[in-house]
Amino acid sequence: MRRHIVLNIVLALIWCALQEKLNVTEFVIGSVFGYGIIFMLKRVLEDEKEKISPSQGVSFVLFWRVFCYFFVFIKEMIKANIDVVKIVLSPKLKMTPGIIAYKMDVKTDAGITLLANSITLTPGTLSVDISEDRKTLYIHALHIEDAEELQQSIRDSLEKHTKDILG
Amino acid sequence: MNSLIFKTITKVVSPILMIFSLYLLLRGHQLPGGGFIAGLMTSAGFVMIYLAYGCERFDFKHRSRVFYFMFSGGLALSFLTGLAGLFVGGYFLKSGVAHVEMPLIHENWEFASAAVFDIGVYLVVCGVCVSLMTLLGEEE
Amino acid sequence: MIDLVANIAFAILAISFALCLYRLLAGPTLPDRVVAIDTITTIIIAMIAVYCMKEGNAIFYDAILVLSILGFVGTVSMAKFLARGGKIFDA
Amino acid sequence: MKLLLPLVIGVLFASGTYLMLQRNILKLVLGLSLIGHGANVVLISSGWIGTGQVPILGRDESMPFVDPIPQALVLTAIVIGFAALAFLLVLSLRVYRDLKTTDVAEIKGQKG
Amino acid sequence: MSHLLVLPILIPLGTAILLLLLRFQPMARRIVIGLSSLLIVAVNISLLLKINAEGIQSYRTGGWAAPYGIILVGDLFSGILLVLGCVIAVCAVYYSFAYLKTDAQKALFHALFFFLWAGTNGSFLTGDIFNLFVMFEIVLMSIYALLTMLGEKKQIEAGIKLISMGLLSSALFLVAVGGIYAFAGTLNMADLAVKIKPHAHHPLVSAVAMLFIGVFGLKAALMPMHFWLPDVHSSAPTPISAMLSGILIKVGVYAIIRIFCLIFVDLQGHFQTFILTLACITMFVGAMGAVAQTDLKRVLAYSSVSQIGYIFMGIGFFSVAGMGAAIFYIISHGIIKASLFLAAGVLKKMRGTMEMSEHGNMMKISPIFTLFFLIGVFSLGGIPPSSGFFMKFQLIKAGLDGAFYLPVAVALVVSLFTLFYLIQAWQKICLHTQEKAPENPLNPHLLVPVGVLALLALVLGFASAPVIDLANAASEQLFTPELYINAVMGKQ
Amino acid sequence: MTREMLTIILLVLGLFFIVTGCLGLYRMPDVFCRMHATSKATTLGLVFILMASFVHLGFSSVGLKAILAIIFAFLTAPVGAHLISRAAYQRGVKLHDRSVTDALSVLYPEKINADQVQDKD
Amino acid sequence: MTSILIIVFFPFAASLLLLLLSPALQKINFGTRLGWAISVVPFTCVALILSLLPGVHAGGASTFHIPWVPRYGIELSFLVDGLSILFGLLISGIGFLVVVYSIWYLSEKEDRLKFYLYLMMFMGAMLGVVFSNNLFGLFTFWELTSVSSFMLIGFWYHKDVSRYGATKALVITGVGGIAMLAGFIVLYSITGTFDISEILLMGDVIRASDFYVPALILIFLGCATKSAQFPFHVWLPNAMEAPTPVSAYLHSATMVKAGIFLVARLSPAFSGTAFWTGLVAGVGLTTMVVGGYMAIRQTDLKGLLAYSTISQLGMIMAMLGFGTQYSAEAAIVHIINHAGFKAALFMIVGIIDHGCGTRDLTYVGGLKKEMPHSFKIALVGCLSMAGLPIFGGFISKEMFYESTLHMPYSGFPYLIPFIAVSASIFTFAYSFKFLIWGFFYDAPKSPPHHPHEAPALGLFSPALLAIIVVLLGIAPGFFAHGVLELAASAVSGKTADLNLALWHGVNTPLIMSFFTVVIGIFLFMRLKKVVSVQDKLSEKVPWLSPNFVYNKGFLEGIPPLTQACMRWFQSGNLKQYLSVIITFVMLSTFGLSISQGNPLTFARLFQTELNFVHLLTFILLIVASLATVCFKNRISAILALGMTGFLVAFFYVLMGAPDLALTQFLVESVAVILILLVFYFLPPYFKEAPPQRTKISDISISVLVGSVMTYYMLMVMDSHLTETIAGYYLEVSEKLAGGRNVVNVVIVDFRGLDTMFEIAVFSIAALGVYGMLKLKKKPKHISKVLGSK
Ligand code: NA
Ligand code: NA
Repeated sequence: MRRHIVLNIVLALIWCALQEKLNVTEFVIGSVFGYGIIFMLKRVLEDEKEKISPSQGVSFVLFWRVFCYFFVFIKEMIKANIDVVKIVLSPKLKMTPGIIAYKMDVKTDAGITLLANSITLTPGTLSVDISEDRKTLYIHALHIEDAEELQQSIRDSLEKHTKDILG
Repeated sequence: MNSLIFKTITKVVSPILMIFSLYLLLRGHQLPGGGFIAGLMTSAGFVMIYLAYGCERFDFKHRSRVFYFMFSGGLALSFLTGLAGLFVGGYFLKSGVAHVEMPLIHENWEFASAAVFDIGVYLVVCGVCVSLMTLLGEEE
Repeated sequence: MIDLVANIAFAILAISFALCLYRLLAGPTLPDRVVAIDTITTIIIAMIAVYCMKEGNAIFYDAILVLSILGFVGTVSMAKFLARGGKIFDA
Repeated sequence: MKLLLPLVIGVLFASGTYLMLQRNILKLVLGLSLIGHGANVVLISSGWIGTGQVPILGRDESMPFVDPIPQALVLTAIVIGFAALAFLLVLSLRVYRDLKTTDVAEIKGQKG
Repeated sequence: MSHLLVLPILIPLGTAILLLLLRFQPMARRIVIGLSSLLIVAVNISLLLKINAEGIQSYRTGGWAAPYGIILVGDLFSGILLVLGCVIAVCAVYYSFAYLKTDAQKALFHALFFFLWAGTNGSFLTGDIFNLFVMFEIVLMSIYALLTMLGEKKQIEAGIKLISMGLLSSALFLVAVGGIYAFAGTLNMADLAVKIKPHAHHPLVSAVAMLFIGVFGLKAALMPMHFWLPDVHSSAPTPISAMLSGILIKVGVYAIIRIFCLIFVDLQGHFQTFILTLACITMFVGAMGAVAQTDLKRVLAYSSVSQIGYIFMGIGFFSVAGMGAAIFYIISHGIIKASLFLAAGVLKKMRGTMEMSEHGNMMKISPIFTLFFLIGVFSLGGIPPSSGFFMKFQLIKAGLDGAFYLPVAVALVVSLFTLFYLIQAWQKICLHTQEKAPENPLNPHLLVPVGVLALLALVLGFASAPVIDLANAASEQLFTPELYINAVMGKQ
Repeated sequence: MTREMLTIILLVLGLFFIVTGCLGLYRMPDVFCRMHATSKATTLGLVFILMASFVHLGFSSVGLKAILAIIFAFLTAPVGAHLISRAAYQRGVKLHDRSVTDALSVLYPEKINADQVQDKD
Repeated sequence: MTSILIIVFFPFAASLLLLLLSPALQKINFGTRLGWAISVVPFTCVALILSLLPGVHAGGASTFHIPWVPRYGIELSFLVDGLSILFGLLISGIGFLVVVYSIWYLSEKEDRLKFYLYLMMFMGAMLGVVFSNNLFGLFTFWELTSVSSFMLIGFWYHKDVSRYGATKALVITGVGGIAMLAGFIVLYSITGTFDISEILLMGDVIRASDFYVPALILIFLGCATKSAQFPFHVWLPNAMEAPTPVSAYLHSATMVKAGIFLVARLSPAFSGTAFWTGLVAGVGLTTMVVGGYMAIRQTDLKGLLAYSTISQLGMIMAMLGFGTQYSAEAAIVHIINHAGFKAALFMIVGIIDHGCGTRDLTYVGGLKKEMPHSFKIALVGCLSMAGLPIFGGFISKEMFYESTLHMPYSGFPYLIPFIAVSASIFTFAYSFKFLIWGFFYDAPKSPPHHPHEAPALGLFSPALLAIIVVLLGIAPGFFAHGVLELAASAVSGKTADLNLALWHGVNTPLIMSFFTVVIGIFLFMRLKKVVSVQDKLSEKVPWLSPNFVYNKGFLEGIPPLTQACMRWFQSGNLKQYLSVIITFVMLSTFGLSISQGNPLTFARLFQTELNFVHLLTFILLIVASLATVCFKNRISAILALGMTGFLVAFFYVLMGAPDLALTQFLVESVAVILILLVFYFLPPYFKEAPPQRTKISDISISVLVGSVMTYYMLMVMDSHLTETIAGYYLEVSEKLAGGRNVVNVVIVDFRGLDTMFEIAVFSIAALGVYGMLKLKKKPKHISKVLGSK
């Protein structure tokens, strides 16, 4: 329920943004539409399995963690791109690709998704699949000199921050 | 078994898509948008849900009647707008613009009958597209 | 100035387009082609953005939004079609 | 580059026609879609008189507007074409189910 | 300004929408269908009377003046076709209640039927070339749906052919509209006539005119664009076959007449030989096709092709008399052919097939059916005093007056074949002995519309003078395009 | 002037990444590797171009739409890549010869492998 | 003049009454009473026609009009003159006798109701033909005679031969009818009227006209087919499948005489030219010879009479063709003679058929003893037919010979009399064959049942006719001054003065008659041998017979031929259909356009600004659409199509159409998903390797389409004539319609009707898809989606 209210507010804000007017009238209209949409999509918005909600509420800490995540993400992203540029522009395409399995700690849908997307957007890795039990993430990587090292680096940087935000 | 990632993304994207489509619908008279575009956009949202969750989660099969009455109702709405033009304005499909002073917020709002017509269009397009999807998806 | 840059941008985007086109035509597998189309969608979005800058006109920005979502929906359906032997409306 | 446009339309129609004349029903569908694109391009180009700005009023009245009428027409045509395409697709599904073929040449129906 | 002109579009459209909403109330649907059918008949007839009394009517939809809004225009020709259409449609609707089996079928059928009706009426009334496209599309789309809804194998086969050609023709329509808009910068047909008049012999105008012939000719089944017709007419549900042959192929004819009597008036000479050639080929090939058939509905379908050739011959004379003859032909053929198709449907209901060798004994089973069928046969064969005689007579007279001896000769020879194949069909069905008893008894409800139309064909022969005068008045109006242009562009 | 410079810099960056991505699409040995190129470089390139247009056209006219588009790009591009690569794997598209490990093969022991032979669907 | 209305419409009224009462009548057993009741109708007509006679005697012709289609001068108008009275009397008089005869002839199990219904309709139509004063009234009744005779001939419709005969009659007379209609219209273009009495006064104008020959040929075609003239005579023998009263009626006095009547009726307007004589007399004489030649071969008595009728009709036609006053008189006299003896003989054949169960001379013979009364009647009839003295037939044959001797325009003065005599020899021979073989000689085989004489009711009508035939011979003056003179003057246009007598002294005609009889007897003696020669001849050259042409050429030849043609032409192959259509449209578009001149000037074509972005888009579009064609894999093709769609959308962006671009992007994506959904069910592209030939033709058609479209588009881009109407929308859409997005305003406001119907189209597509996918399934399933409760 709480999540629906948050979503409703977000939708109302998006509406205001689209209207390029931030006032009470537009906000009310936006939330009415938002309510309608949420009501209509109620069943879609439910969680996949039993509800595993994010551990903490909306707080300043969360914002800080999001910021941290964002920072790490941007950093990794730029690294990733330089990496890709290097490979693509190198005359001989130096690489040792392969698919590795990665045990996740994050449990929530949102967490898994965020992690997987982050992994895709960051250096040399691409989320290919998730196991049935939602514990293993299969990652295609361009450079597998040492699978353990790769897993550890993901665990340290991306997954830590993801867990902080979305459990 | 569909991808969890995709399902989660759908939860985020589809409401945004819907509100964006409503935005396109209501401003269509002033800027690019309007009934067709918004209707197609909304149906794209439903398609996304269908893609992510299949028929069961949203229960497209049992809601098909809703979509049926959505497009027939949309047709009726557009038609009645046209008829209203005939009775009020003197010509079939004659449009009118009303300026209404809204209570509480004291703003002057502009209501165009053409916008109502456009909402009918929206309902038809959306209803038809989703009905088509459901019919074919059910075959699948 | 921006006009010239935009034209150059178009040229570069066209080169990128051609590269994608090569992948689309050459394959060799269907997922390759789907990736190519997905990238082409991105290029078209970029082209519209550049066109907006060139014309100094934000009217086509909605097209960018629409295309970025629709391109995604298209890619997903294509991927599902390939993965499941055709069933795309399967949970 | 106005001169190239007729050529583009010619190619759209020619490739559409070629596909339409193939034996596979899917190619028929694709061909007719291409022809539909070609027709829409003809229609939109009928208002092409040079450069103009988007026909949305109230922003900058200095430049001439492009002709809005062909746009409205094409919009209608696109929607109708889409409806017909959807119908044709489902019909080809029925063809395959009932006649057990996707080969147009085998859908003889009644001769003579 | 009276709203009478918009009602022939509004009522069926509103009815169709209402029928969609009343999806689950069969009784209510029945009442709505009955009431609105009668209302449409009343409206169409009073519209024709009004046009006859007061001249060409025009109506501004949305209140926008020509050439900016879509103008509806009713002249005598369109009035006549409206009335003809509603007569056939009412019969087909009545027929459909007994013809269709389940309620689900009826619900879908009737909604689609009224959409079709609205589109047909709209095609006759619209004064805007692009709106004509939209009206054509609604007609076509309803036909696609009605043709395939029962899902018989033959219907699916015919459907894929029709829709492919339909899509092709729609594309060509758009191409033509694009060309003419680029040329004249307007879409209103009256305005187009004014704008094009000084440049009538520009090559683009001829190209556009030819594209329109291609598009409308396909709807009208003009050779060689007729290929869809035999399959579609013979496999469609019978009420739709009656509508198709009775009025819907005439929509294409109407459009050709309209553009050549309004927009491309000065191209009449340029196109005359072309149209007459096509007309002769159509007449002849259609008749040959009909002779070759063993399936009754296909005989009738090919016969429609052949008769379309006659109508185009009348058009191709480009004279008041020829056009008047063509208009009368449209009326008369519409009624007769609808009656014959509905009669064929009666047989189909009885034995489940249209192969003539499977039928027989109808003289014994139902003399009254035999009589109705025979009236249709002789009317179409041009035996006086049926209306079929006057339709051929006027055509031949117009041809000889205009010194078109070759087309007239073809028409005469073909009319012999017409009589021959129809008599053969009648004999096979009514006179031949048939061992097998029919599976179902004859449904008297199905016979009512057959009889009404057959008798109407007779009455149209006995009391042909007013109708002939009306057709010729319509023709004169068509050859005075200034009247139309003034009604649209002048004071409204 | 700075605004124009910024625009051009962002634009050039964007174009650079897009071209690189496409070049990767062109050059990489198998579909998974190609997807590395497109999912990262092209997305980033697009984001840069959107930012360029945002800067050029100003907040008032493009406003939140550019930001929305950027968010969409970040949200959808990796999901698309994920779904395609998964589909490719499920279809039996073989990894490049130089690949060292294939941990996913436990999940799909029976691969269709059709795509390798020919481009069938 | 109301009596003329009664005369014509009383039979129709009776017929209509029978039709309306048939449900009620079917229930009661009316027996023979119906026949007696019906006989009132022709009897009344006879009386009424006779009552008109004094008026005609006194003041000549009179007319009566009922307007029908005034615009074309079409009306029902009636002309009462000698000719129409004569024919009217024949029709109603013999009609009365036939009805009486039929009371005996038709057994209980026959559908008498229907018989009288058709018969009365036919009689009304015949009376209408002869009394019409308007060519269109005449044509109407004329076609009605075809229709009702079709019914009568096919009365025993369950028999194949009956239907064959009826159809043949209808088709052949139909050909003539159509030609005649054209002829009437040509005649109208000469005279400007359809009124017969006016036309008859315009003979000089008609004969001088350029259209005289076509009009004559066309109208004569109608007459010749109706009156069974060579080579259209083939329908008549097959029409003998009708019940005998019908044959007696149709082929003696009525239907076949309609053609004769019309030739007679129009001869004042047309005759008197060499062409007329050549055509009418030529055809008549040929028919006479052919009919006689065929008649002697027959063993079926009805067949014999049928060919005899053909021959006799030829003779009358020939006399009308000679075009002299005398020949006209002769024709009139023979018309009434022939009607009398032929009706009597037909009725006798009916009696024989009844009595013996067959009418084939192989089985029937020596009936003199068993059927004494019939024999007497047959004797009178045959002798009159053979043209022997004291009977009417002798008088008219003499007159015929006489007229052959004085015919105008004859290049060969002896040829015509020679033909006349040889034809009459045949006549003599077959008359004797009927009489001697039927009543004297014994037949080789015995009939199904023992012959017995008919009762008085059956003999009444033929006997009365026989008496008239005798009276015609011995007291011709009574008839001549009563009605024949009037009729003859109507035909020749001059006042006739008939002096009919059996004995004119020894003159050339008598000598000709003498030779006729002598050679006739000789021929009759050698008949069997002659017939065997004839049989051999027809075996060797079957195609010589017009019947062969009708059967093999028309009935059996045309349907298979058309079937073969249609199977090739309407092959059911969609590809062929589409190729033909698109090729035709494109070629004619190009042809009709270029024939108006070339609009393109190269200098202007290249005066266009170069826009780099456009160029790029165009090139990409071309590549994308070609890629759609080239892909062998359907998913790839779909991808390429999607790319084409996106590029088109981008082109819309370049054209300044944001709404369009948005719509196109959306539609294209949704369409791709739809296509994929459907693809799930369909198999991948099959391995198709089209033959090189098809591939080349496909490519050439495509290239044709592409080039014509390119040409068309070059024209379009080059010919913006005027200001478009767009300015108005840009000006008012904000002020009057309250919208700044002009495209949207146009869609929902200015062109709202388009949009209204467009969404209807959209809904229809969904309904259609629903119907296709759901309606055919089990009812249980239907209820789930959109279905009933
Ligand atoms: Na819009
Ligand atoms: Na649209």
